[in-house]
Amino acid sequence: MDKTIVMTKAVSMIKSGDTLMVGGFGLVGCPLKLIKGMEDTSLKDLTIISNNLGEPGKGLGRLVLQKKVHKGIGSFFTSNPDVVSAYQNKELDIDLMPQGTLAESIRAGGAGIGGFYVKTGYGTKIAEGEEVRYIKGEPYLFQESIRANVALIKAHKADRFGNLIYLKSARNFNPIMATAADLVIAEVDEIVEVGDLSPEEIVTPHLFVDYLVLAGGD
Amino acid sequence: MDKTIVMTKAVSMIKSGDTLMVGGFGLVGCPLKLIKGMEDTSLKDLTIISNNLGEPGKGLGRLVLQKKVHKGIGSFFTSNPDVVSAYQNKELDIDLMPQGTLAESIRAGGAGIGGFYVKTGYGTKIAEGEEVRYIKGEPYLFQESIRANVALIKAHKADRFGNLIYLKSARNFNPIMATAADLVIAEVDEIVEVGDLSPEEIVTPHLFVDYLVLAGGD
Amino acid sequence: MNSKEVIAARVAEELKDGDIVNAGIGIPTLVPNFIPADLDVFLHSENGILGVGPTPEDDKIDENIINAGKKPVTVKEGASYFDSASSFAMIRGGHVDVSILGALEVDETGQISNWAVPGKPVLGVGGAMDLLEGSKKIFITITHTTKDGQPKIVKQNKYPLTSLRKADLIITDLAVFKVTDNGLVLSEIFPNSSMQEVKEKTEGAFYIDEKLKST
Amino acid sequence: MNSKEVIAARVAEELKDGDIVNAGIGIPTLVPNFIPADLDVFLHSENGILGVGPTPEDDKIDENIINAGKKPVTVKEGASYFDSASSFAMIRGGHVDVSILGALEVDETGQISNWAVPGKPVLGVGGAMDLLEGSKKIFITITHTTKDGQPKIVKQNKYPLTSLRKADLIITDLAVFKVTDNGLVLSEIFPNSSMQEVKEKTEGAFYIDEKLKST
Repeated sequence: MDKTIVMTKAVSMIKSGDTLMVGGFGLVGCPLKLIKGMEDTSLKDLTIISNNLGEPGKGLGRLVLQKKVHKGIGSFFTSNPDVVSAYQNKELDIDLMPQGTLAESIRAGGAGIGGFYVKTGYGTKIAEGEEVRYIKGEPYLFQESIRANVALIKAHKADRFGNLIYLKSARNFNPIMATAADLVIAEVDEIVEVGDLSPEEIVTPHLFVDYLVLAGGD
Repeated sequence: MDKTIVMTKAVSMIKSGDTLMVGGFGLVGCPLKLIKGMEDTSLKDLTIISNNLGEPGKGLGRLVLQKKVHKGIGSFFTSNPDVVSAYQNKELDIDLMPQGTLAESIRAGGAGIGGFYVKTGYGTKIAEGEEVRYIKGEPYLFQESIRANVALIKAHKADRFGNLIYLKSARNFNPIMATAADLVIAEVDEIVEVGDLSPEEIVTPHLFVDYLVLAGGD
Repeated sequence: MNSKEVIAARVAEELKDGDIVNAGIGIPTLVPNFIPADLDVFLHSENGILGVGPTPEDDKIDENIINAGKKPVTVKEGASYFDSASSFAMIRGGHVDVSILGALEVDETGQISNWAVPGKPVLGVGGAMDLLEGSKKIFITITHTTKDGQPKIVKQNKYPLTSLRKADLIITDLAVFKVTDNGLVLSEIFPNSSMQEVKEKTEGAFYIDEKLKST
Repeated sequence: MNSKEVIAARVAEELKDGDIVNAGIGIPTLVPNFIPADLDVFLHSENGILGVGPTPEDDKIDENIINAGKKPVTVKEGASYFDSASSFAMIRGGHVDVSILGALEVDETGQISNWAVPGKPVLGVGGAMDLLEGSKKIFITITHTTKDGQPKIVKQNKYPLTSLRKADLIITDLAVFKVTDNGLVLSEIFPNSSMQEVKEKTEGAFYIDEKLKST
């Protein structure tokens, strides 16, 4: 079993209208090769679940400029002025979540949890219209779990089964997104032999990963 | 900062009436030295949250025989006949949960999640009287998160800050229990220098751990 | 092969390259012995292993590597260890392709009971409910009758259900049943048995596959 | 020291050996520079680091080690990396001792606003709400007034609240306020300021600590 494919094949599995999870915190840990592969294609109407939508002209920011993104679901879009403009021009919908609630709802989506309760945001503007429940006397907000059609993630090393390890703070949203999509494609710096990754250090076991694309490959 | 203490000091921090989480799957990954330290003390009326309650005359099974355990919360107690007898003699209360729901409710307790919804058990006898909610058209059961006064866990190596790594399948419930108690005491095989554990391989970061006890020490 | 091995060997035929498989205690533990060597089939154990290998020789036992039945096992190259919450996240989240489970009873709709016996204290549920709820496919392995000859495939279960989720395939020492929306379909009779024996020893109603009728 | 450094130095005095500290963007990023070397204080960054070290020299930047402000940082011995769900589990679960945050405004009950400005599109919330909700203690660092001289400690916030949770301590370039159940208590005036200045530049009501009255 070898899950390695070329980038063009990976991109061909994404369809217009899909909801995509894209790993990374800013550009760190972001699958930049896969994103580049989506540029200048006919893909459109994408919903992107990602902490940010890249930076001006970089990463997911390029897909926003190409008007491929219909909606962004994430926690912090202010750092990319192109996203702010697209939102103001009504070219882009935005669904804003506290970063911890975003992360937890992705984990829940991958873990068969239908929804959960957090205190974060209770009593603030983002809780308007949201369901409140008291648990052990404290107020919590309900949050449904989220899933995507495709997760595009970035890892450091993989073996050909698809076991993954990450590099430093580039780990961020990648391991949880790997669990929460129908199709999971991991862009990796290096593919090593099965057995080279220690069973104790593997962060994402291979059952979560469908395909591997080499960041420096075709 | 050095979190290492002797076993007797660790045990002195546990009080009668406390709710304890105890790591392990059967005896594997179970903090046997800390349990041994609790034997023949005046401790009583303990509520134990653990997947099992040891084996006959072994691990938590000894505390059951000494009638120190008022209630067991876990998923599989059938393998210890002493637990079955104590339950039938009404010396021991039992709260039974599916293993995944047990694990998730502990993780939730450590993660600031008030409660969550799982499908597991819906429509079965264990769901009688439980709250059902439909999410995206599917039925789920509500489960509150759980926490404890004290977590007694077993890890393989620690550094003196309290960073932990585990050994093979002895990991099991230990990393999640480390997050979900007011006081966390880790029994470890070895204490290494700070810096000896790679930042990528640390499974339990030190902020979760209050004290360390050497499995082979005083 | 004894009757348990017949069952295990037949289940193994259903597995495909790349499958993630959780095999419960009892007959299911025998299944890995019959998986062809050229297939990459990965065994998941709910106490926190993906990539379980064969049972070790007595002098090679590592006490820190056990399966969900608390028996010593080994791990294969490419295996990984994880905590219990992560392990059940895999199961509930739909990341396990097949769970192979034993059962006390299966009813004629394919619902199973395998965790509690009425009148006896119920002190164990373990991972069975999670596996039934979350796995993509459920294969049930049972001897066709109990030790005292009572059918295990029944009209209605006497024992409490493990889940409303139905099995996909039931494999006994006599026959194979597919579970469909309309009920059980007998799809295969083993050479050591006959249509008459299967009919006699099965209480629950079942259809007979067209192919089987013509033979 | 400039006024931001005055604030950062004063916050650092509040930290204790072993503290787990999350320091937000702006003034809070300066705090680590003032932590005494003999204290083990561990900096948590919500993108997945415990044990953040100083900013690297330009030629030593590792692009894969950034803080939550997306600035390059280093890690100290004993540091660890983890995913975003684990990181916010630490925050919401009460495992962070202190969060040091900036604010647009603080009201006289100690509630803060630091994420949204009315009339402008609100496109970022980040980790601020989680940190406010989950940290054991909240220290707010602000310049006492805005650039155009308006008080930041106000009767009632114009901007949307970040949480109903109140801060524990407010440290400005002029003074320190403790937040109590009865409201703000002015506990310290810096040498560069005076009671009169603090009174003039603070809109929200506050009590004056007994010790300060007697000096």
